[in-house]
Amino acid sequence: MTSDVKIPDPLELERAEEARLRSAAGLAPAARTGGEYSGFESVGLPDRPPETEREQELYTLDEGEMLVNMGPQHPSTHGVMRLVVKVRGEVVIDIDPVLGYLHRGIEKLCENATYTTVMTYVDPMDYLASMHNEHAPAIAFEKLFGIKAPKRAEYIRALVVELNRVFSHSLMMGFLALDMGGITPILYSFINRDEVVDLLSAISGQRMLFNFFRVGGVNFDANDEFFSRLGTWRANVVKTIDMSERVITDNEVFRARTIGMGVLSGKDAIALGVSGPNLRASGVPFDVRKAHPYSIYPELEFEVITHAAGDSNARYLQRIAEIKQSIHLIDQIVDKMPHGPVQAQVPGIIRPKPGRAYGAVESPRGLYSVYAVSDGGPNPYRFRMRDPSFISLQAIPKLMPGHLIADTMAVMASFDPVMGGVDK
Amino acid sequence: MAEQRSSLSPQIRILPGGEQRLLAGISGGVDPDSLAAARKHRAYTGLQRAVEKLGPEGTVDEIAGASLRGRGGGGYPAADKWRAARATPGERKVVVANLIGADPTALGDRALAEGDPHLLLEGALIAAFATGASEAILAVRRDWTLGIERLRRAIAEAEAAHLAGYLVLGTDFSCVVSVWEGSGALVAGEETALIAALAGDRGMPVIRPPYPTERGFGGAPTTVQNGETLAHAAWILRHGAKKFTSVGSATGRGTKLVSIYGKVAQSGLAEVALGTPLSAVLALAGGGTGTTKAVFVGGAGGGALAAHELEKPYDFDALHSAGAGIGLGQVLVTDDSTCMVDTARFFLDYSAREACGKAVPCRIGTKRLVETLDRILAATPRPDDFNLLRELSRKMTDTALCHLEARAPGPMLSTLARFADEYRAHAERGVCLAGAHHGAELQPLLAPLPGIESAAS
Amino acid sequence: MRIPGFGILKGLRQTGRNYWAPKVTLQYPESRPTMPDRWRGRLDLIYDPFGEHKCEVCFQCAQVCPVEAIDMSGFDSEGRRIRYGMPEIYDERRDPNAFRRAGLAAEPMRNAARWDEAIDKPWLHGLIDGFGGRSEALVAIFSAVQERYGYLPERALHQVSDEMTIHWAQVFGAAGLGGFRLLPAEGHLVTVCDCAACRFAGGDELLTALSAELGIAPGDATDDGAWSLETSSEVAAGAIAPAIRIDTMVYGPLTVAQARHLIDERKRGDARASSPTRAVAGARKS
Amino acid sequence: MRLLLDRFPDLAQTLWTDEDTVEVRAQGAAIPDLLQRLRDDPELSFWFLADAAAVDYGVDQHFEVVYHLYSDKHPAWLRIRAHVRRSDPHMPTITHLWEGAMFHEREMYDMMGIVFDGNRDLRRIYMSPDYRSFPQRKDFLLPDDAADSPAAGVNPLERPETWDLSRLTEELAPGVVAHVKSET
Amino acid sequence: MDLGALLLGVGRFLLSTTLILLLTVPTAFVVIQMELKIIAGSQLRYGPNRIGPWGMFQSTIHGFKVLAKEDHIPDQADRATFTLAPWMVYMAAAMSMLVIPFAPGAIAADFNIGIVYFFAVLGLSVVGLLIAGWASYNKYSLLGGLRSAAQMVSYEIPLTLSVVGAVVLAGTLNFRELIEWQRAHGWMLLWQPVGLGIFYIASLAEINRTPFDMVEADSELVAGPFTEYSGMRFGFFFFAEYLALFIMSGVMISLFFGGWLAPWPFPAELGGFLGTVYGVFWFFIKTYIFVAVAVLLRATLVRVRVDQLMGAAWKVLLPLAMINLLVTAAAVVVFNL
Repeated sequence: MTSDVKIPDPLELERAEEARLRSAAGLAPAARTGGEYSGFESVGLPDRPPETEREQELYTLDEGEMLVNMGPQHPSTHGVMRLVVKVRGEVVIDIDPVLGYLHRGIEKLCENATYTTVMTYVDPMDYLASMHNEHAPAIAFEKLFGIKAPKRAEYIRALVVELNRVFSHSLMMGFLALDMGGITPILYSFINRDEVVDLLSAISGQRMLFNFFRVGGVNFDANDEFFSRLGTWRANVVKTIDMSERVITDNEVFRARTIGMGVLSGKDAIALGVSGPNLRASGVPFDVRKAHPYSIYPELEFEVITHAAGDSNARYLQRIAEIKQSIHLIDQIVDKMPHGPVQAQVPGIIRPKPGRAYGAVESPRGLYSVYAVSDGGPNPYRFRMRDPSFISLQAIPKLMPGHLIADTMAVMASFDPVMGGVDK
Repeated sequence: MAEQRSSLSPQIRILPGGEQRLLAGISGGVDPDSLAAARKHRAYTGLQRAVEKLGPEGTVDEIAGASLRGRGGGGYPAADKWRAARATPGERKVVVANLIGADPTALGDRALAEGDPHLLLEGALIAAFATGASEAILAVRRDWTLGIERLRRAIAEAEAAHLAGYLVLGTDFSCVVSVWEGSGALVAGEETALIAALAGDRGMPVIRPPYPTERGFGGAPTTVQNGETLAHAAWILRHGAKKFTSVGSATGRGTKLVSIYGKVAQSGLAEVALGTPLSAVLALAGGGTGTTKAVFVGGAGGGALAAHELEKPYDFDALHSAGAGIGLGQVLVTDDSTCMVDTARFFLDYSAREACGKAVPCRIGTKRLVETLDRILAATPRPDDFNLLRELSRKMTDTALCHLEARAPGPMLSTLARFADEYRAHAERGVCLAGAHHGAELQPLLAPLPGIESAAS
Repeated sequence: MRIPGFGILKGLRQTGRNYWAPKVTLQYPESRPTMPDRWRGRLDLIYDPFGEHKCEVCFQCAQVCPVEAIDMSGFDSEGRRIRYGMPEIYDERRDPNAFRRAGLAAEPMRNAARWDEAIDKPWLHGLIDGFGGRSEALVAIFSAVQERYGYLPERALHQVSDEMTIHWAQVFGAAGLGGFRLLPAEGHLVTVCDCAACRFAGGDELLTALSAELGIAPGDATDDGAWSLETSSEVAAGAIAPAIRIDTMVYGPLTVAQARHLIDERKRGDARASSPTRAVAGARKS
Repeated sequence: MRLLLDRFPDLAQTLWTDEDTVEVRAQGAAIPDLLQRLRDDPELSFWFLADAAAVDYGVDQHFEVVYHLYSDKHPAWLRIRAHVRRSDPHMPTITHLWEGAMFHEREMYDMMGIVFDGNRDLRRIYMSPDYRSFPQRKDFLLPDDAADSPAAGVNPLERPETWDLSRLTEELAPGVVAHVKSET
Repeated sequence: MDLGALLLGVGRFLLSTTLILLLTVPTAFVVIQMELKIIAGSQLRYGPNRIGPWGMFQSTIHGFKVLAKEDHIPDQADRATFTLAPWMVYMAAAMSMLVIPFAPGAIAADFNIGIVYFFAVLGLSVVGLLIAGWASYNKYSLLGGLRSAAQMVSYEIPLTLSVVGAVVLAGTLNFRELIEWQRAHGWMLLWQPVGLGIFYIASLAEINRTPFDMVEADSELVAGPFTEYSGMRFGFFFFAEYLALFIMSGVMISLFFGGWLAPWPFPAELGGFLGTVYGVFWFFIKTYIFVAVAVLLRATLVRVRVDQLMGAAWKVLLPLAMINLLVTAAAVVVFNL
């Protein structure tokens, strides 16, 4: 009674498609290999010959060494990342991060989204600094269209970005302590974070993925409910930060665990492309807000803070100093906030003239920049995002050899990577 | 002629008089079950003439010459529809005879199905031949069991006599005819809803570019034609277009089967030439008992005409301009004792209950209109109720998905226009001028209501 | 000035003091957080300004849902069952959970046994095969099933939906809109015609008289389940208005007295279970 | 900007600038020593490699690798665009200048298939090791693109424009195994 | 030997052991409850307040929940040792409870070598952890087991040495006599402050409490030797850990803070039943104070790294304990206490 029009299985389809593509490009048909190596507690040698020198070096185990898999579902925070650690006893010999577990292909997605909807795609990238994620594309697109956001919109952008930096840094303090066993500071940082997030939801309507920036301005104006909540928050933010600082900063055990741990020299930091607080903690005074001023930062008065030591403790102190600096910035912004419109006149479907633009922003984890290429169509032709934690993750394999397993977590936490951004 | 013991089902009573054409066979006592009896009434001569002499183009021209308009309520010229269906390429075309009998009070189609099945069958075959269809479906209402039996027997006989099925009359034209038992919902009478119901889906109308003639049942170009229209087509080909046009007005040629009921001496079915004044139509049913106050023409999708307008001709455009419509030929006669507001509420409630629910203004609009009328009847109206009535009706007609929704507010609007005092009496004083309700007399609760005077068209 | 123990003590003092500090937790179920008014995380389809439920149970979403995830029934604000053309007669089945979903106390199921009645599956399978599984034949299949059971049992509909691989919502819609009964009528079903013709020929007096006689409102059944009363325009009385239909026999035109006589006769007939009744040719033989 | 001109006369014709970026185009092979001189020259001192991105200019067009550099002596970003042929996408590596460029190059290899000669560890970074095609190329076809997938997306009976005669019979319900219409 | 005394002794022994065993689990519940509440308080939140008034039964429910959980044994695990390990750890804690001097009359087993017996039995739990680590056939458990063995062994020596100082002063190994000595000469705290410091740090390390809980450090070893355990087996480990905290605090206050002595000497001689009750009361007050301090430590401090842990034990605590012993011995000889 029923003829069987079979719906083919998509996986077969992809393979057939690939075979067609390869034969078209004249390449040999793909060699089918077994599933990629997995397994939780110990990782054997991968079933295929190592392709590069680095793999060669990593997977040759001499006596006494063991490969331990700090696998994707490891209890340490920062999202889904896997570290293949070559260990002899407790001492770490070599580390190779394996990424891609949280890869959603946001850049490809943005290529067929219109310029306005790109804002919603970039939010979940670095989910602890969504405002920064939106700020960079906003700058890049405004360069492409040649639109200037009105003054008040720029001030609101700076205000919201600094608030986001405060709660992101306070979370870093919590995660660092949590990874080393201290369970109280994480609670205090979340208290601070929730207050700031309530604040941001008062202005943007959302608590985490704000979708607040628009090309040529901002979505909403700052109403008085936002300013009243800002006032109450401003009153006791310093108190909560000091409270959590008092618990661990001078704590001898904490200092013993962090001082001299994961020392990154300024020269190495530059070579590795590390940026943001991690770079400034190694003594290099590079802050995009000062180095390549954007938005209204030229009008605000602040100086770049650096710490010479370059170890985990220095990175921790750097973040605390930056929180205080951001609070100082917020005060200035609120004082100088002009009146006026918050959204420039922008046509519905935006079709910029073909061209390229590069928007860079100082996010809590470093230089977060967007390189947008437009071909005149409604959606960006190429949307490249440089995530700071993705690049600064390369420092871990350089720093860890010689330390103990317990320290890998501590140093990782001090770099404060967010896997959403790393895997894009 | 005396009212013979015809073999139709009891619900149908043929009123004598008027322009007897389609009913001639039926009232003339022709035995519906035998092909031979039908042949004496020149059955299938029309089909022969079309197939052998005129050819498809010629048939369509003949129908166009007779300027036959659709009898399903829309009044769309049949020839144009056939020409459109013919023009659409497609190796499988379908003709659907709409005998759903959406409004139970309209008896025309049922009389034809039970009285003269061959006439209907011939009409369907002619339409199929004209539009190049290879399949004809007679969609009949499930309740008319007698009609279904007779139609099926007629098809069997016709196929035996090579008048239907394969290689009709020796030519290469073949058309398989089948009877499909459809549901009895009002909305199923609408052409695209009928197509959806045929496909086994929920009978709901569909947005109308593309028209069924381009893409209808199963994707094939489909001509949905009311049963009576096909009967007229067959009659035209049997007796010639000139004879057909001898009767009827400039805008509407030929006759229309009219079911007259309500406050009349003898309710039943009559065949009336288009253009005859309403008073003459009523006379056929022995005139109204008591003084007729209003005549509701066109059932739930029609409208009301006051007593003084009875001289208006019973014709498509004339009634439409007066806010009513022919519909399926229903004529309801009311007298002084019927309350206009209550009747309007009844028709609206009927439309509300039968709405398919697809178009939001129709689904919710009819409900809100009924509620508003309830409030008026209960003498507790909201200040802007009358504006709401007009506003909502205009929205429904403007955004109508199917003509049922477009005309649903008809009865209410026409009664509001013609019997505004009854509405005001109900709304302000809660008293029924027609004395139908014995609600207590209320002192005027509210200030005189705005908006009653500005009568809608 | 780094005294070794001092840092730890400072930390302890802080956590110790926090023990007595006012707590931050919000006892969620009891006290709700105050969301900023620009908060976009709230769904408010439910009520329109007049307090009436916005959803009109038009079942559109259920029909179009590819995985048939949506199931609904509803009563409007006056407690009447909602049937706007889209006769999703869930509620007609007095299905207890439909009542509950509509926020009403679930009435005891009338003839609950029959609602979930087992059906003769092979017979139905043969019937479906007979029609070649074409969805055009859906209405014919339904009328055959109604012929046999007096209504469309739920299992029959499910079997039709499975065997003809048509969406359940589509099958249910076609059944509902086709004027079929989805609920078994108890005992003798008296249908009073309320089409335009009957109404103006005295249909409503007939209705009031009959409901008085049987003691039930239209749409209900008598307590002993012998009679149920209903109004429908399907009876299509036409010339014999005003008419009523008892089970499958149509009687008309009737005056109130004749109607009452018919009912008594039928009651006595049941008592003797053998009386010949004056059957008027008409609707399908029972 | 002036300084740049006199240092590298050959790049003169490809110079382009807007309010905060200086753009220069160069050949793929010349990139390593160009960057080397840019970084080590005391006046220029472009010491920070901000970004290295790959752009695919179309199925029959070429690739392009774009480097962004920053120097505290010049306020503007310096953008260097290197042209790469699509037939054999090869580029010399710059990991010897900046170790940080390793992940950039691995991502470009993984996404676009540009091979960096001399890179110690050119493996896929996001995709699984045995993945063969390169996702961010313009001609990368996702098998479940609605337009091309076998079920051709969802064609409910409702959308008339999809009532294609030959296929309607299968389209009664998406994903439902079709049944052949009887040949009436 | 007259039969009566013998029977009386055996009866008394049976009674006291069952009493102690019955006492262990509730004390574990109380300690867990305290931990939940205090840590919550220090983190500015309420802690469990749903089950029972102020959430008091939360820990009891925990206990029964663990009982209900499925008891899974990994198939490659060595079944015999796998089941033996938790029993051993729990027994170590329970047996050491026998010798704790709750009150003058209420000591389960009044050995005259009480202290030595206590430390010997406590060492037993190290073996338990080691076996658990090896038996569960999981690389992390092995690592955890080795770590805990290294840690406890290296801290047992300073622990015992710090006590020897007190014993030398009091001249007895019996808890009751030691407390009697403290009644006469004032709390040992005044005589042996350094000993107390060493003892406290070493005791925290011995029972794997916060600064030294390297054994089941979450971020690296997931749960150390307990990773593969579930159901009631894990329950034994879980209760043993909290019971050990209670016992350690109990021993510490009896050695250094005068067991059941009230801080003020006024009811000099209060024999009989009232004296016992009074003693038990003070014993529990002091013990729970120290339990609270240990929990607060857990809330505040960060975990110490393994090598720092070992380094502290061998390089700092051991020499300090030696010097303290030397000084006490010299003081005893010189002042002929």
